[in-house]
Amino acid sequence: MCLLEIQGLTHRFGGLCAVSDFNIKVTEGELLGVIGPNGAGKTTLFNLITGVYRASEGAVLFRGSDLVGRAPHEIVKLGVARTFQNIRLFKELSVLDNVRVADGVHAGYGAMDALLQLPRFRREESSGRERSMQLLERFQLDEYANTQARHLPYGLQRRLELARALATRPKLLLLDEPAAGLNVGEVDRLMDLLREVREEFRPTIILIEHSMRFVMRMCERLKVLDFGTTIAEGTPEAIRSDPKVLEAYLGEETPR
Amino acid sequence: MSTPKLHAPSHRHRKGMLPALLAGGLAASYLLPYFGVLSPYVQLILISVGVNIILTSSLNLVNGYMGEFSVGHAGFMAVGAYGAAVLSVNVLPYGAAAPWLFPLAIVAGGLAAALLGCVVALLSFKTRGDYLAIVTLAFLMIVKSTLENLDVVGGARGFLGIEKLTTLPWVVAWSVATIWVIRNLVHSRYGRDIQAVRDDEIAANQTGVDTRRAKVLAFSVSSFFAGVAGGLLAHHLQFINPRMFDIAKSTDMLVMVYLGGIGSLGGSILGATIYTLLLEALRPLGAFRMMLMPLMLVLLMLFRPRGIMGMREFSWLLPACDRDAREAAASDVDKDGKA
Amino acid sequence: MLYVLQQTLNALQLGSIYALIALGYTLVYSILRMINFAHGDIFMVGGFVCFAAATYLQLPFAVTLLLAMGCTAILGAGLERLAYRPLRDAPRVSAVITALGCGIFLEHFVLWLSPYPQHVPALLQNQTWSLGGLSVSSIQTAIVAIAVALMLVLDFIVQRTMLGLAMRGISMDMKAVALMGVPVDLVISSTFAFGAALGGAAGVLYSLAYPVVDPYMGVLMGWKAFIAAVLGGIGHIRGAVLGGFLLGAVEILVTAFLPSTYRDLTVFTLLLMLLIVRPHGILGRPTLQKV
Amino acid sequence: MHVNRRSGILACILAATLAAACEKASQVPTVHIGLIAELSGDLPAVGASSRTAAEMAVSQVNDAGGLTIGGRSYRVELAIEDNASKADQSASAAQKLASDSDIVAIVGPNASLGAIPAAEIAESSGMVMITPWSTNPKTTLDTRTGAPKKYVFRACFTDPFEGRVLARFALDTLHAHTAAILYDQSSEAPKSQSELFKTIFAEAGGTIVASETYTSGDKDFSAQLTKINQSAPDVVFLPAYYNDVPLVVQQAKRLGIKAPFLGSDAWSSPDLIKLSDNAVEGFYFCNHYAPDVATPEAARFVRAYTETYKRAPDDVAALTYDAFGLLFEALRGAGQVDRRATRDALAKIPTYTGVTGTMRFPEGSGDPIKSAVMLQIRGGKFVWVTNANP
Repeated sequence: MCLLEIQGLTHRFGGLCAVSDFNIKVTEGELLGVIGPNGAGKTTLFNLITGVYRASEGAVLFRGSDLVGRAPHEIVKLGVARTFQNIRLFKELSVLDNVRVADGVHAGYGAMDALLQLPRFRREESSGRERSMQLLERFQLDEYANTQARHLPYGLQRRLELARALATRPKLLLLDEPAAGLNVGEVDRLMDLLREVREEFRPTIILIEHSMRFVMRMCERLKVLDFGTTIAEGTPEAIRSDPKVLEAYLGEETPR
Repeated sequence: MSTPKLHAPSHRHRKGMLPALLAGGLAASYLLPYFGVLSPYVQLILISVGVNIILTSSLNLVNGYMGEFSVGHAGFMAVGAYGAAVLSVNVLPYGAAAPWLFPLAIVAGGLAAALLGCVVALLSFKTRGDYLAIVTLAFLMIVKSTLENLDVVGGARGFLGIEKLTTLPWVVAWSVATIWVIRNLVHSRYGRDIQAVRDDEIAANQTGVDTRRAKVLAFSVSSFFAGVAGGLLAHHLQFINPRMFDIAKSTDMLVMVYLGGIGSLGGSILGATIYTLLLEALRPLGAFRMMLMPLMLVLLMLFRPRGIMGMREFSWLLPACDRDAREAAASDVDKDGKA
Repeated sequence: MLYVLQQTLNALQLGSIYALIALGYTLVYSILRMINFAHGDIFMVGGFVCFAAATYLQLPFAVTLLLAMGCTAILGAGLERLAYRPLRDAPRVSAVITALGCGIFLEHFVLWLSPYPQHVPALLQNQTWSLGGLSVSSIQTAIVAIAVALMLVLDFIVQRTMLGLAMRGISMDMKAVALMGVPVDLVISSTFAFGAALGGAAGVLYSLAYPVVDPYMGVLMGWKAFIAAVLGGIGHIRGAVLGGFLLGAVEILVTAFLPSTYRDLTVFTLLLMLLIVRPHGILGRPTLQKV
Repeated sequence: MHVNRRSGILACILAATLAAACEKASQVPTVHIGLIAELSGDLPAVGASSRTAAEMAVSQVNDAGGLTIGGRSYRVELAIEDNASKADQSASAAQKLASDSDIVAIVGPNASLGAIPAAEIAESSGMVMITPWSTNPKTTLDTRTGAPKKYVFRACFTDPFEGRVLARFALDTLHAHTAAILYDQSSEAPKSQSELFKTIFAEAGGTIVASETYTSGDKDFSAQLTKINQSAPDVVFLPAYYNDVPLVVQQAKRLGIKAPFLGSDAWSSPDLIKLSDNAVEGFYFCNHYAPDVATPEAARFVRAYTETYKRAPDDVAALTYDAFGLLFEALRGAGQVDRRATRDALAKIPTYTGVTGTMRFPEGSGDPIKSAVMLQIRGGKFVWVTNANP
């Protein structure tokens, strides 16, 4: 079944066309990779899906409803979560509270319940806490639960960002270069983790990555962007030998 | 005010610390003056401490928890003071019924301030940082200038004829209520949203935080309590004047917030208490104390850049479940790298 | 028409003093992203140095101006060294509060020396010329001329010299510039010194136009100049100048054509509206939030 | 043993000092008077003048052998509290003094902003408070009922009186038909005075051609003055504090305003002439006393003050001095150091001749009946023009 369908998505910054006429259909449970040289418009694509930018043209149909024009937090509530290329955690908050912020999207109490400490607030709060703790345990971050996020080592920060995104209970997970800055061992562990996540949470994943090894091993399907347009699409094997892709990468960087 | 302790004796005692504080404080503030233990002077100082605690903790919500730099808190205070005073003098009949209607007047003043807080929050959607500081400053000047031009409330001559209704028990009740409400707020999802906005507004929005709602909530709750403090002050001094609510008043509050430490209610309590008591204790030094106070502030900032309690909290100010978790973590190795 | 011209002259004089003070805010802000709230009081110290030099030493105007600029430059750099440098890695707001503290200290230190306002003797012979009914005074002319000259000098330093290049570099990326061997501390110190010297010069020019100095004179002037700096887009040197002149013009023209009772109300409402339309000031560009 | 002996000696010395102290205290009984002054904050000059005059008044009494109350000679001690020119700090300073049973009465605060909250506390604690300088009529009144307060007095006249005197002077002596007004709208006394001036001047057939305002802290008045110049008034009324006056008059001169300025009692600092570079020459203002045709009391005060502090006294200093004079007189009359008795004696003083003229408190009121003088600045001096009686 089709979870996400993007039709004719175009976005211009001033005169620059960052994404032009982007089309895609993503089926539920799929893991789609988006690759392309720097500045190809990959992150812009994510920003358009999640509502950071409002698309100039086109539609983003998520489970049948158009996301264009919706506020980012509403889009999250509908089931789209993301991570960031350069980690963006809530640095002063504890590791646990980072996850609780995300979990709070589904909390069933209002401001008055909280201000007056009504029973509903206590109930919801402790179950939310419980859930977040379990998620941290799942990601082996529970021992850092009360540490401020800025004190976590880099690798764990990446992992926390993933946990935070999952805490919003997404149907669609957008990962922006999850392996950036990780060493080979860490990348392997991330791959294992992602496989487990897919088993357990069954999200549909779109993933931007530069590490070819990562993409080739993880993705069923790849889409290659350059200068905002799709230049190739297909299985990793097909992409690898596509002359257009090779050309796009030459002078920029060679696929690793 | 009872002295805050970082480590209270036993777990059972600390359950419901705030209600206990409220009950104890109220009883003490009624009984001690009754038996003549607290001189009117000490009572008056405690009233100023209480009013300053309300101001400081409410300003901390915006400046500390949300990370904005509002310099307009005195403006909200002014709105609350004038709102409450007009209501209690011109609308509500005073005399026998007044003590019953007093909280109503205070709440009304607070609501008027909260309403304006919402307006400032709307402006904060697009404007942030130093530009928002200017917005709040402009807001303060507009409030002050409006009050100066409003002859109905006395203009620059000030508003007189306010009944003396603020008593120590009322101030204790309101300051505990302020701390309780703000504590509940910051330890709920709304409070975490507010703090997430401070740390990274875009990431917060992308994690499902309704950043606009967080801003409106922070500004309105914060300005509500500033208004409450204003109302209490008006009924304490029995006289208000637009000049009382100038930038210098905002500066005082900023000093108390950052002295105590941002993002910490315990810090706000400490900051307000220390600043008020010190200012009072050094009064005989005359103009010299105004040299000493900033010097001490600068030294403190140099040695503790985040204030006395920056981003830390007394455990008795944490909600029960967070407290347990904190203890569990503390009994392990202390990985808490908080500066 | 004559009335409008006369008021425009008034606006130029007030605006040039706002602009000079605003430059100090914006210079420091552009490299450290920090609002130096003590700047208004540095301006006040400039006024008092001018008072002391003119009263006790009876120095000529040019020497007084240089002396005041020198003293405030040392004060500015000293404050940076003692109070702000140790906080460079601390949260930004800690330094702001420290600056606020330093400002209050300076005010009361001067207050301790002299609680009474002091008269600054005339440094320049004032002459009022009447140009077809328009009163132009030599002091007014001198103020605007000196202010504009100082702004040009600053613009030259920032745009054309190695020091200016280093300043601009630090404002973009302090760490990278440090790695390239630029003596960052020195550049920051001299930026503070330049900013403070401009504040001191403003203090002297102020004393020409308004020859009474008092310890609190920097408070309101400081806030207004800060508003001017933000209005123009904080961190932009030309923005600060524009903001200063604009604020002066708005204040004077609102008073000139509307009831002066509502001046503050009108000026600050206009300011709010401007910030709604341009949330980053007139010349300020929104910092593109990279996601 | 050694330790014991040493502590023994220490105890002896301590006891001896204590005894000596007690003895001294019992020999010379002391009467404590509180002073609340604006030592820091918006009005440091007011506070400084008030403090110096108070210290001088007290040391004069002490040097003359103390204050004779009920046949005994008392030393006078001053407890000085800074209120930072703030309302809340005035209240806490007043409460601090009121809670100290040694303090028999307080003088100050000077500005109404602080005097009004302090007056509430003085009244409720049953302690005399004399404000030297607060001209707001509400200071001495119960703000709810409008009845006079029992314990609150002032040494100066009130805004309505002064406004009337100035308006009459503009009309009758200066024969002005048109007047312009420039005042600090965020300051209460100037605002009250200007409003009264406006009403009375207009009622008597004059026209107010321009009414301009500024805000405390403003230094540039060119826009307002240019506007006033356009309206070509016969006289410009400027009820302003004396650190604003020099800036206004010099800018006015530069803009070519020829009309004379008329000022309030807040002009009355000899500094004014120096601060304004003589731009006030020929202008008029209302004052509490005329230095040139001074009473012996005034002459003596001006001489002593100038000798001690190397500057001429301003109105705040003179009024503070008179507030202390009134208080000393009341204490002498009370015959005992008691708050209530002091109040009764103060209210009963038949007439008191002080630096700022003769005054008397009418039955049940804290506002003295005293006259004002109009002065002109001529040849760099304050010159008497006329008297104005209530």
